[in-house]
Amino acid sequence: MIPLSSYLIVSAILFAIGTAGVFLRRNLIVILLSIEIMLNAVNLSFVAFGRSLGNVDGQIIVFFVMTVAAAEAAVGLAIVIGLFRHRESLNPEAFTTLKW
Amino acid sequence: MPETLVFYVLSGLAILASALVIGQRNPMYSVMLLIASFGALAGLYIQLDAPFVAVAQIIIYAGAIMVLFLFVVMLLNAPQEDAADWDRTHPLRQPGIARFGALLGLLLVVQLGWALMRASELDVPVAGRVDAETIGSVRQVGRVLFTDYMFAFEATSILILVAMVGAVVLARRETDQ
Amino acid sequence: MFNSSFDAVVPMLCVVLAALASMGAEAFRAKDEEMPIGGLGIVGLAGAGISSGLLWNRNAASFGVLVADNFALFVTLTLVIVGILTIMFSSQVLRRDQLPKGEYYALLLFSLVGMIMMAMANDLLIVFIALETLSLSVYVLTGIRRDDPKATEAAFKYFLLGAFSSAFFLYGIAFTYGLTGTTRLDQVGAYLAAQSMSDNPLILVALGLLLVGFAFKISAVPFHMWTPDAYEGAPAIVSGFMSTGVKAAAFAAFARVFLSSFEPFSADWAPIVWILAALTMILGTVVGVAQSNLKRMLAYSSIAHGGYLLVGLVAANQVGKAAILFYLLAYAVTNLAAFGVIALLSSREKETDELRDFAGLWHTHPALAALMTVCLLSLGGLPPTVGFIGKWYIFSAAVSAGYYGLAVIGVLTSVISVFFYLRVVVMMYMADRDASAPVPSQVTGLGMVALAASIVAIIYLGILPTPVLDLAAESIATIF
Amino acid sequence: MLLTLSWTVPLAGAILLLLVGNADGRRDGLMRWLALGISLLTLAVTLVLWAAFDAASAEFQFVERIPWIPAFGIDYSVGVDGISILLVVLTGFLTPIALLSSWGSIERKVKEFSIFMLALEAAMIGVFVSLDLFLFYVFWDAMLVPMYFLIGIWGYDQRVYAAIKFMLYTMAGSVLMLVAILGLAYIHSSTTGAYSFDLLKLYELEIAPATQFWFFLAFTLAFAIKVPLFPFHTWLPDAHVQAPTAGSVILAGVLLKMGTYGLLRFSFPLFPEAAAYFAPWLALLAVVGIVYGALVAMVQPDMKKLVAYSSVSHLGFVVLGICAMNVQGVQGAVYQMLAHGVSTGGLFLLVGMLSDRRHTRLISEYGGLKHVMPRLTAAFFIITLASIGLPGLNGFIGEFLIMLGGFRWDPRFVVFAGLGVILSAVYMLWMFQRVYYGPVRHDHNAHLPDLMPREWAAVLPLCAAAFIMGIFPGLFLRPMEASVDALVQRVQIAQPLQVQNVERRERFERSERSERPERSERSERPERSERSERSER
Amino acid sequence: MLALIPLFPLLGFLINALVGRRLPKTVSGSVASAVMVASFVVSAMSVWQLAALPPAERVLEQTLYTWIASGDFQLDLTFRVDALSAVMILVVSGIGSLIHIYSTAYMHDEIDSEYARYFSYLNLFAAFMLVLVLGANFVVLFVGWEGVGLCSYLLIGFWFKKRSASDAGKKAFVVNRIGDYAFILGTLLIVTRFGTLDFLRLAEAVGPMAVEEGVFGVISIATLLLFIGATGKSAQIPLYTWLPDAMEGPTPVSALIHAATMVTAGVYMIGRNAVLFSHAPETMLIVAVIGAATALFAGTIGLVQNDIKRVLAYSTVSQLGLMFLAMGVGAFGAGIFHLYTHAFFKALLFLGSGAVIHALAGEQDIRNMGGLKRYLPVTYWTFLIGSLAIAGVPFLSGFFSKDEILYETFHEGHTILWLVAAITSLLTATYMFRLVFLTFHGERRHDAPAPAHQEDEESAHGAPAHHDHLHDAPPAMALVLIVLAVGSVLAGYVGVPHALGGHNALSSWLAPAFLPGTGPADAVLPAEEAALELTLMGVSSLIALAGIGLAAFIWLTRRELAARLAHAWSGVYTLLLNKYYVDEIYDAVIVRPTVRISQDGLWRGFDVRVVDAVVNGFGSVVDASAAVLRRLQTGSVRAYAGSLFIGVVMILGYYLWR
Repeated sequence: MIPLSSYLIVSAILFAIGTAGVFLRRNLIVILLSIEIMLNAVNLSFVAFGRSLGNVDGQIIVFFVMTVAAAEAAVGLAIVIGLFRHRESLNPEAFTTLKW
Repeated sequence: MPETLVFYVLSGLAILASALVIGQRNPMYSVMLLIASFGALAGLYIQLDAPFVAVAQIIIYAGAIMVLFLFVVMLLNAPQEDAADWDRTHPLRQPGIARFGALLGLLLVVQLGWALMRASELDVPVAGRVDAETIGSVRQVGRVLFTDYMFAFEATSILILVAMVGAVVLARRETDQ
Repeated sequence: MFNSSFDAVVPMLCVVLAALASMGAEAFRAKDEEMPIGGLGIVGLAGAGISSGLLWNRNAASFGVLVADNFALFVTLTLVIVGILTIMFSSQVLRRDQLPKGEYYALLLFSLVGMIMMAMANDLLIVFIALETLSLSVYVLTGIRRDDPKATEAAFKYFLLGAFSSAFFLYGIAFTYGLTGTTRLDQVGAYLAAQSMSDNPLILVALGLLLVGFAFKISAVPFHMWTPDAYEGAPAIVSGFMSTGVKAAAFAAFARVFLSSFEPFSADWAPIVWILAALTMILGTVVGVAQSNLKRMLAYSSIAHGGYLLVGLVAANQVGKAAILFYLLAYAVTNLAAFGVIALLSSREKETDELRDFAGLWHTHPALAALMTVCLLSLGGLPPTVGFIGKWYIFSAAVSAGYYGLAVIGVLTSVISVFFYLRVVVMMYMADRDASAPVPSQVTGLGMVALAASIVAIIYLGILPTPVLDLAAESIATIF
Repeated sequence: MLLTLSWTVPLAGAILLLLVGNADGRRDGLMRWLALGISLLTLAVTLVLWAAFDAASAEFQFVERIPWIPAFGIDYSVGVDGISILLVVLTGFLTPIALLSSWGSIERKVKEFSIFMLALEAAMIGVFVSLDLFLFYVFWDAMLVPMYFLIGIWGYDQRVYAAIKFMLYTMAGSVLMLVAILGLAYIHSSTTGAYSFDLLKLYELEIAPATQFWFFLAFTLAFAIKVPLFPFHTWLPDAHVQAPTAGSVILAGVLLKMGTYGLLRFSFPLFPEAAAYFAPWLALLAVVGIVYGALVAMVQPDMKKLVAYSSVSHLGFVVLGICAMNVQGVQGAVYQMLAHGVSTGGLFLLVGMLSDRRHTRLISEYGGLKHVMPRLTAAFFIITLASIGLPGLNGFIGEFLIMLGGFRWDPRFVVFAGLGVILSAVYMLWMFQRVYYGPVRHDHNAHLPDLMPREWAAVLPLCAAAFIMGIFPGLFLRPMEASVDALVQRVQIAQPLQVQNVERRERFERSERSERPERSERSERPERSERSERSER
Repeated sequence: MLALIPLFPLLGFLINALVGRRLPKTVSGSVASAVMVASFVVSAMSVWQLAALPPAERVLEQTLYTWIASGDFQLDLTFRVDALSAVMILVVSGIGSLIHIYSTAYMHDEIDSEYARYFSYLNLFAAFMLVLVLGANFVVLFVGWEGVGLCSYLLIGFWFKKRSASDAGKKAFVVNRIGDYAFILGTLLIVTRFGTLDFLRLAEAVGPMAVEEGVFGVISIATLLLFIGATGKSAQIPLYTWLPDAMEGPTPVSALIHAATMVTAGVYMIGRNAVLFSHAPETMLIVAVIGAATALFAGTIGLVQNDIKRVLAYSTVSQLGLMFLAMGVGAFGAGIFHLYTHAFFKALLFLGSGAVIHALAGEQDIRNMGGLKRYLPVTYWTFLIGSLAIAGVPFLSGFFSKDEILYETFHEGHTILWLVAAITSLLTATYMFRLVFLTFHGERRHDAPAPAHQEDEESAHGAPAHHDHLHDAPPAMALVLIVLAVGSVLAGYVGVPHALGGHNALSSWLAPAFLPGTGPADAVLPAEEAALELTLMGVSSLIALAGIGLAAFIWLTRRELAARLAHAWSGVYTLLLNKYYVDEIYDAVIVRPTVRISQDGLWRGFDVRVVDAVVNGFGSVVDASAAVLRRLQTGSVRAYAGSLFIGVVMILGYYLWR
């Protein structure tokens, strides 16, 4: 039988990959994808915990998280489009007018 | 132990695909790889007796959200990261923030792993308490969703409305000029 | 009168209806037709306020995940005030800047819905959804001036970091759920109080990750980096709204989660929050000193004020909890008015947000200069303004909990902060106007009314704070 | 009711002025007269208070106590004793004079100026009458704001720097006091179960020595900066020099007294044991300040700076008297506060008149003015003499009593403090001589107008006060006697008395007053090491 | 009634100060003189009343009101006349009146307002001096003490446009203040230790106490402090330097302040506290030594000075030294006696020199005088009488008082001090007659350049130039000179010593004042002591005559000898001419370093660079850290995320590995 901790570790690794992606990539879309990875990692935890606890709350929360992720993606991509309009670039380092 | 094998394959796939999402430079491929990763996760969900979530993962996530991403990638027609900045070296060799962020990511894994290892009660089989039928039935999910999570469900509708309005406000063409 | 299981939703519902109405009105608006959409919002908010008043002391709960206890209602009322003031300030700004009115008000109201929901949430999932609702609306409001690259950049930064941090927050929820089997705050609290879990590292991980989520929203150091950029890029009035409303909602949830559910672990989170509070106060004020952009300066000031609020949270005694509520209200009114002045003085082409834009304001806009001065003095915590009472309350909480160190850091940083508030005063009163600089626009109508009302409130509450203080004390008495 | 009137009258006046329109300064004259009238009304109120004051009682009088913020035990609580009544009168006395002095020098934004002056007066009186620490702190901080504007808007070239320095410096000192005040209230709540900021209740608290130690420091830092005690004095020259004349008059005349008043009213009686421990150190700083201030004053090229540093020196005497904590020392200190208010206020007034005429405050720009403006010279000379403590004028009584009190406490301090007596003569006369004696060296100075009637009206009361205070000190000493007595008793009772030197007991046979012989027996301070052990624990 | 004595002059002051500038000269002058005369009359009446009392109870007291009352400390504004102050008030109001009268003529060239100002100061001075001598306790005395200091400041600096005059005024005040500092400390010590400041009570308290023989106890310290105060006021080493400079004032002022009244305050104060001082023999010795040293020291300087008033000034210092010597050896009566006679002849000498200066339109350098005997006969003869009196020529007033001092000194066993005093007498006679001979004898040399202060026309005391036609003192001045000359001759006869068959009336009159509660000293001199006294008298008469002879020899017959001597002893001569460089030494050792340290060390150094720098340093630290910290806000969103991430990792790290 696969222990709960295995799932959680996979989830943690995925989460870490997501966070690392935010730093490693210089493409806004890929950064958004990284955040999606993080959310998915959390989802895995939820489902695993739910399974372990024996209630469906985990699954339902995942459902809500997906909704939120969709909403975030919509707004996020809209902002990205807006950014691209101004600068013709998707590199986050191109947007440093506001600083100090 | 086919079950274990499946777990390792799926999780390996998920991790590998996710790593590749951030590990190569074409956003189009990234999206594709992410879809692959989501697929693998959906497999894990099935293994965790959560078919509803697995299906939703495929339909909503891989189907809807990722398509949105793909759409934007194509719309903006900026398939690669800025060439000037892209020095073809491995991401980990990038100076500054990137390296630092990767390091922190590693540290995070270590921390979480350490915490998970130390928490002894997690070392139980994941499917220990209840059988797959009770937990996995969509009926059960539906009942809970529309009773206990009634309000959350309604609130989500507002969230989606906000996202819609917001996306429209931000992304629509300038008309009033 | 109300279906008992539905009661708590009513205030939110009023605002939702107003938001929907705004959208509808916009849809049916002929081009160039003036429509009092803001009025709809005010009506809705007033409804929310009245229903909150009716719910007072009834401890209503709906769906098991919303509780309209006095604490939540106090925050709701604060948010209603924030909302109404923001709408009043906005009317002139929207007309001048030709922003999409219906969408603007709808988003504003939706974000208020999210805030109220956050204040009332008794479930971590609801907290998360509420957080996302308000965040998404505010991201969009930040970038609502699409033609302004700065605004878009601000929205992007705010969004990206917000999403990043909410992932952490969510992860924290996951651990909490995994360990306690529920996301209901009352149940979590009961579980944590019953079990001895202090040796379980995961609960601490959960605690830490939840803390990160809240700390981001209240822009505590080192989770504050988005704040100055977002405030600078956003339209001044949106910055004002963000700095007050979001902070109030986030603090309400923060306080509820940490002071009730995670109360058994206060020995674990208090040191962290202590450090966060100290860092936040120090960095907020120190960096504020170097700013020449007023919005940015106010952003740092808002960071610092978050630090003072954290002090109340650390103190975690009766006084501290009440102090948070009072301070939130005090800060909301004051800061909103300060941003309001900036917003009202700006023009479509340029925001009047550089320090030098304020040179000699005394000569061109004596009343506005005086009002701004009162706001700044209140932010600096000088009597007889509400800011002084708020600080008094907060530090009093810290002292009575034995946190002399925090109190000392707090008072010293508030002195430093006075320095940069005074710089604005110096500009307005003691510098001569650059003759070639354009005269800032005149302020009329609703904006002026809102300003005057804020100032009256600032001074009135600075002199006779008793009713509100008592109300705040009463509010926390019911739940914690 | 009267006490509330004393500070609400100027406040109401300020609000009244705020409401009267004054577009483009067309009603400046009206503004001036209104402000003057209001300040005179305030003076009348304070004089009525003085007249109605029962000198025989050591209790606080005219007490009004209204619950204000009951959740915190904060009351609106005002009252005066023999110490504060005099300071209230001083404030009432100096404000009209300061307003009068501004008639010649403030030409722009008269309305705002008058508003700030009246608001300042309200806050200052508030500080002196507050019996509730919260109320006190409110006034204490509120007072900074109008002063800040007065310096910053109507000051000289470096006004902004000076104003900000003044504000931040003072605030930085007083915020620690805020923490200590909160701590006191908390201690009160943990012993009695309820918060209280009521001074009289807090007097009754038993405070642990270690707490006293820190709280005393916190309070005293705030007051030391305000005094200003060496080495916290550097805001003073800047603020004084840059402030407009009226601001300087008030600053020197009243504001500085708040520090010493605070020491008397709060630091010492609230924390008597810590006070006993710190008194020698405070006195040391005071004495250093006396000499230091005088020496630095001596070499100032700028008249206002000179007078500012002289304030450091004079206020050092006050602190010394307070540290002595016997009847003479404290009475002398209070007297010196009043005297300094009159004489230094007067000096700033007169220097201001000179600089209004010539737009410079540099001593080297003057010379031979005695020939040009004999009346101003005479007035200046009287005030100068008052300032250097010539017997028969106000400065002497205070200095003498302080030195007497100090001598009975610890003669060593007085030996050094006395150097101030010499040096004050040096710097004041040197300035006087360089400005007024000798030939007229600058052509600008040859035809300066002498005192005008309006200026006379401002100067004469000060000169008269200097004489009255010097010749009939009983007028002022008697009302404060009982209160000072009570204060000294309360501070001393708390100290473990150890009479080591019995020889010192035989003093003062002239004793109509010997019914209370214990009071004067300022016994030796207990061994310092022992005290420090207790306080630092 | 006693209060009237100082109140009259005070009234005069008020009149002249407030309305004087509008009054004609005659009125203001008359008012000023009249109040002085009135004061004198009241004084005389008081003394008459006092004399009527039995000797042991000769005290009149008037308490006006309680001045300072603080706790158990109570201080009354009390005036008291006893034997000692009786002498003093008579001298002060009497000589004062004469000087006022003299001044009406002397200052007549001033414009109205200045004239009134002058008299107002003069009246005020007299008022304070009377307060000083009438005061029944230390603080009232101190009022007068400071008051006369103030008036001397005003009067010395009367011609304020003259830089040197105002400098001298300031110097006088400041040096006096140094003495006052010690005086106050002494007062404080006394009140703390003996519980009273009243002279009589103090004497009662101290009387029974043990004399501090061989120990330096409280009384010694207190008396020493008081004495330092006295050295300031009475121009003794080391605080004498102000007095010669004070000659910048109008000459009658010099007569009033620096001869007859103010400078004697120190002597008076010691006499007033005779009981206290008697209990401190160590201090007494110091007083005596300082007195003698000052006497000799000033005498030597006086020998070579060229300014007529400076010679007199140093002579004053020297004579004051003798008085202190007397006080120091316990001969309080002798000291006061000399004080009293000195008042006459020194006033006379100063006023005489004033007449000379008046006649010569401000000329003060004796090298530019000579041969004035012919033109100014009244002045000459009165001046001569004064000189004889001060020189100690037998049977003039100075003779009696000085001899008593010498005798008492010798008698008390201070032989060295006696020798010093004797040499001083010789010097006195010499320099006084040098002055007489150079001024009045020989040929006229007054066509030399005018003194510096004449350059500023307005600032001179206004005498129009009348070089060609010298005239003697006008009637008012002449009258005063003659009265004083008569006084100088006769004043000594109140104290004719027993050795000469007199009764030493003054000493017995004063005795109760020095030892309260006793009657007059019933002194019958044993025969051998009378012989000793007579011998000493003879010696000192010889010394006086020798001094005069020496002066006559050098400056009357062989003037080139003086020049040759000066040349031969040029080092000493220069040293003396420059007053031993004491002013320069003070300047270099005390004044300049103090100013320097204050300016560069304390103000620009410590205050600005340290204290203020620390204060501003806080601001700079905040500024600098702000400048650094704001750079963290790079604008890069990934850096922001990094910051957030660090927070996460640190918090988790804290929890996991704490």
